[in-house]
Amino acid sequence: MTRPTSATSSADAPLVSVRDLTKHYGGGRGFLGASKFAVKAIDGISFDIAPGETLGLVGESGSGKSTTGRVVLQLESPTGGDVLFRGQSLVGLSPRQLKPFRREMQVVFQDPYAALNPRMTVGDFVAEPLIVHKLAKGSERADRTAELFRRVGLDPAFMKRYPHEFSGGQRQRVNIARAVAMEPSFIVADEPITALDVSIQAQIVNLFQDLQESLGIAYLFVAHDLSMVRYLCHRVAVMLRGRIVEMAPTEAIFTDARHPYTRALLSAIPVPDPDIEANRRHLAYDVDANPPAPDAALREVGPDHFLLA
Amino acid sequence: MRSFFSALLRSKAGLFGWIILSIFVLAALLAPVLGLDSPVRGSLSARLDPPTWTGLFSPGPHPLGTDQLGRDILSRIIYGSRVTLAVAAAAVILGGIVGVGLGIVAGYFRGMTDRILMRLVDIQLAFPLMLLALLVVAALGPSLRNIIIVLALTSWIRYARIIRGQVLAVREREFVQSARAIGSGTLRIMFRHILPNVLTPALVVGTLELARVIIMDAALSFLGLGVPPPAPSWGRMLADGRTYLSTAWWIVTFPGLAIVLTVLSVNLVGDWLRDYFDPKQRGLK
Amino acid sequence: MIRYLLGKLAESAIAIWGVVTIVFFVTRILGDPSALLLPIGASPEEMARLQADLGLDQPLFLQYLSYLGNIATGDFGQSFQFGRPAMGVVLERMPATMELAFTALILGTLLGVVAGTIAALNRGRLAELVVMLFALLGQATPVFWLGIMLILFFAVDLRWLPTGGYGTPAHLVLPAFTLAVFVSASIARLLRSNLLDVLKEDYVRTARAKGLMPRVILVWHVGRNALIPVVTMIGIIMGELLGGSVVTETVFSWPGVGRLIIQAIETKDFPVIQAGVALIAFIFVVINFAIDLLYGLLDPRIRERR
Amino acid sequence: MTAPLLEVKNLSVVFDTEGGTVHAVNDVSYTIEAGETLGIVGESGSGKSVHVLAMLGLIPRPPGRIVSGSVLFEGRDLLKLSEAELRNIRGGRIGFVFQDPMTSLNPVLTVERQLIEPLTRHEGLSRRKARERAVELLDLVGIPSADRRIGQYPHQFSGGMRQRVMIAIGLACSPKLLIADEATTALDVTVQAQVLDLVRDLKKRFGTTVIWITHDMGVVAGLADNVQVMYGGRIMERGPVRSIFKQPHSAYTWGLLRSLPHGETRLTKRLYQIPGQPPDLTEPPVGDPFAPRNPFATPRCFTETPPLRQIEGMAPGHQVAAWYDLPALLAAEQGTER
Repeated sequence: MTRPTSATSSADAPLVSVRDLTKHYGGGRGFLGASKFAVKAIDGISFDIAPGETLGLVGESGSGKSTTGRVVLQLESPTGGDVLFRGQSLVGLSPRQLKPFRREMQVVFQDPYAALNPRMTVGDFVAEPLIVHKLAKGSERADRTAELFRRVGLDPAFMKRYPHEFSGGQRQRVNIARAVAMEPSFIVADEPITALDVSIQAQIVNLFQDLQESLGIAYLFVAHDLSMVRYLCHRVAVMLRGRIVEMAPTEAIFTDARHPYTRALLSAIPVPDPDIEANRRHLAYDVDANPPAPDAALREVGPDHFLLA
Repeated sequence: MRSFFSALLRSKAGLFGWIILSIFVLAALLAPVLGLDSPVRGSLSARLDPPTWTGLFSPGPHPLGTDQLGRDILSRIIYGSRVTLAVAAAAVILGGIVGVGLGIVAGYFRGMTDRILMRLVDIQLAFPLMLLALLVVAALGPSLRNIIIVLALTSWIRYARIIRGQVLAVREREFVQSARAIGSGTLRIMFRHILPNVLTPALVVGTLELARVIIMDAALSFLGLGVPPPAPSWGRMLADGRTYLSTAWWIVTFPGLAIVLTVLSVNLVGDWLRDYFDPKQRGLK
Repeated sequence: MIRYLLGKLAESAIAIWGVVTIVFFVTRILGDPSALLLPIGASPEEMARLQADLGLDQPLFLQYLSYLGNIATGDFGQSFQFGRPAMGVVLERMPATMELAFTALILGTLLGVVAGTIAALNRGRLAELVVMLFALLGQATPVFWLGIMLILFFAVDLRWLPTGGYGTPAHLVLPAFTLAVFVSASIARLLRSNLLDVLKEDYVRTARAKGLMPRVILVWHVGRNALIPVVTMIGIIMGELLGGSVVTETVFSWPGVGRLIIQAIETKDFPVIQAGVALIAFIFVVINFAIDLLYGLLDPRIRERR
Repeated sequence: MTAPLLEVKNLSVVFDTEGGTVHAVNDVSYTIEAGETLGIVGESGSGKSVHVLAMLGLIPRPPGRIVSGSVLFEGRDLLKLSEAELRNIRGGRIGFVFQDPMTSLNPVLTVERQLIEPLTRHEGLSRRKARERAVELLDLVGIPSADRRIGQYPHQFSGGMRQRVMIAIGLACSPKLLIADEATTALDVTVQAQVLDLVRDLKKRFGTTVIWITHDMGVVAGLADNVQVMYGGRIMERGPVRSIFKQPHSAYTWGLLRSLPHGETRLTKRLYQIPGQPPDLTEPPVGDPFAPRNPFATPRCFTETPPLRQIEGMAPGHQVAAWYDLPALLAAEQGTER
């Protein structure tokens, strides 16, 4: 496995490209022919992710950030737009046609309790990708599974156990082991530390980093915790009501935020320092009064720094 | 398995249910070797003999008395349980396979498939089950096979509804999404990820249905639309005994008690299974 | 709310259509009634004429269409047995059936709600045990057997009440009580487990944190939420009472629609079977519609859905 | 010096489960002065919520059981009061705000009904008077057009607005003490910031004493006067907020603070991680509950439970339960690294 380990600049060919992606829910004809309102979960967003890069996707509940992750992976089909992986369009492919791409793109979910099949041993669960893609059989499969367990910091002796015997942090390690089983080049991490205890979060964040360094994985890191995003991501995209309102290299977002919503978001993060907190002013942003304009587009306002205007 | 038995020992009601049910099932299985009188051939000299233990005049060894044709009631109850339990179990399993299958299909594929299936369920639910059973048996004729089909017909809907609801919840669970993300096929997702997670509710529905079906089977027999004679059946024993209510109370009493005990034990086992499998109830008590 | 109602109304209409369709085709399998209607030894010509009169010579689908058209106006045809409109025959028997079903339902619901509440509030005490034992036995006992036993005891042995029949309040006591046992057992069990679930809800803790009196919490915060599923249960029970009327009315010689249907099946009186089953299903659908309405009133979240 | 508003002494709470007895709260003692805001920090299973709910009779019993202790509130021992007497205090002298405003409000009752309940119960107001007051309260917590919205049901409010309703209920009878249990955890950050601003403002205006229970060190830093860090059912460290954040003396507090990014980027350093898993409280570890995960643990930490003691040279009230001297150990470590 030799892949670029550090972030390459976005001038290189992107690993993942998202173009004008939209996802609307409802909107079809309801019962008795009444037409329902469409909810625009994603409303025309575009971004690229370079190999080995981490893009943070930040927003509040209902911003469409988690939906974006699922649509990028084609777990849900988009209403419009395109998702390209190594330049190939994924939209409209059949499950069979998607299968080779599945080896390359994986996912880690937020809730480590819901993400494990309670009726499967964790060993079988981690090994499932190897079975589905016929990558290893018999003792070789067991060996590779054990190796995966070690890689994520779990004792391979746990392989025969069921999920309910594990704590939240351990479960999330199991999920990560499954996600990296096929040595993917891209992982969507959907709020992977939000549901964990504070004393465990750093363990998982470090694990993500270690895996990126050793395997060169690119991440789409969906989160609402901006301080972790600052720590983990190369670039950050801020979502609001299904739109990306600002996207820039991490430091630019944190030191030179242009969009008022980004600023409001930044001002709201609680900082574990009483002196800073004592003099903080929270900026308010009334989304209902200032929703992202339908005709606005992302424009470059600085090096690699885009703003919806 | 050890936790299964230790959990059982801790629940008196569950234990009671399992024991009674086991006794009935064992008696039914072993009926031919128990040395019972014939359940179908009686002796006219022994008509309407009261149970031995009542101390009333009773020439023959009939612990629960005899009926109007001089047949031993205990023997008829035990042989009747063979028919009843077999019919009920077959109906519940048949209904379960159909209901769980359709429930999974509806819940997993959603959309049109789901809507059509659920409308069908709604229509059938608008039809009081007893009337439906009665009509269909009357139409097809009361044979063993038809009774099983009819009872299964009244049974599949509850499975389908509950399993569909469960599948709708399970398919949104992240491990199912994860299975799709690794490229698992639909069949693999259904059998490896969804089915194992809805089997427990299916089992619980199954016990509830078993209890209901036993009663309905008895009711059909009671109305003369059950498994045809000479096979002994609890429901028909009740119907026959009604005529002799004032002279021979035992004819109606004991088959009825057999129904109550069986249904009670099935219900207790069902309740216990639900508690046993419900992780919320385990650990916290 | 309007949208919710319209949706439910449409569902009800489809359900009724489904029921009458099933009834039509199932009764066709029952056999040819013309053989029964004619005296033995009737000629084939007479048979053919009767079949033509009854419309039985037409293709099944056309028969079905004219059947749908007729029943839309309440016309199920003439009863073969009584020689009068079938619906009229059924309607005459309906009051008896409804009288029994509603008496049992009201009695059983009251009993079940009280018993279930007592059980839930006395967790782990004797009262809970007694109620649960009663409820378990009540659910396990077939209504027809309980009926026979009660007749044996109160009518045959003690001679306090009539063994069967219809007319005086005394006639109503045994059948109504028998059914009420079944109704209250189901409701008591369901309500108890609902109450125990709701008592664990966060909003009950909030109510306790406000220092509210236990009675206020029970009635306003727990009771209302726990009763919502009971309302649904009442719909299911009503189905069992109406459908089960064929059995109960046989046990107690109660002259209602249930017994009429049994007689009609025995004599292959198609129009009466169709009218009886369709009417019971119709009443059941109407009751369920009313229950959906009640549901919407009890739970404000439902009103906005759909 | 007047008596403290609340004085908790040696409180222990257990839960009897099939898997054994869970020792949820172990020998917890502390005091709160009137007007103070105490932030109680800990992760799930630390006992931070349970001990507060337990002392007001709000945990289910069984399985919960208070094993020992006393809780003096305005001179009376809450643990010795009858349920009826406790009822008079809850919602009146002591108000509550719970975590999830979605599940903590009754879905089938209007906001009006739920808001006037404490007013009619404790203040004896008539329904009409109570309604007027309820509208004022909604106004106070920043709900626009309160007069109209009061008749709506909880599901018609957004998450943040619902939590404002919860706060209005908690403050309805002008309580001496307001207990907020993870009150902003379920909210988005910007909404959380607004709610925190609201609480700070209300505190300033009414001088309410507040217990703010949370897992978020950042929230505590901005809100609390004093902080109390709990782990494994025990208090690990407590004291004035600045003193705790500037120089933690418990390895757990130190680890928590170090494992959070402080605005640095990944290139600067790896995050410090606390090793291991939270303790299993059916078999509480002997000695210091954090010892198995503590790189600085001494042999004594595994055998003997450290008492909470005032740290010499630190702000008054800065107490720690530890057998080791963390600042000294850290200084030594830095010395060896150089």
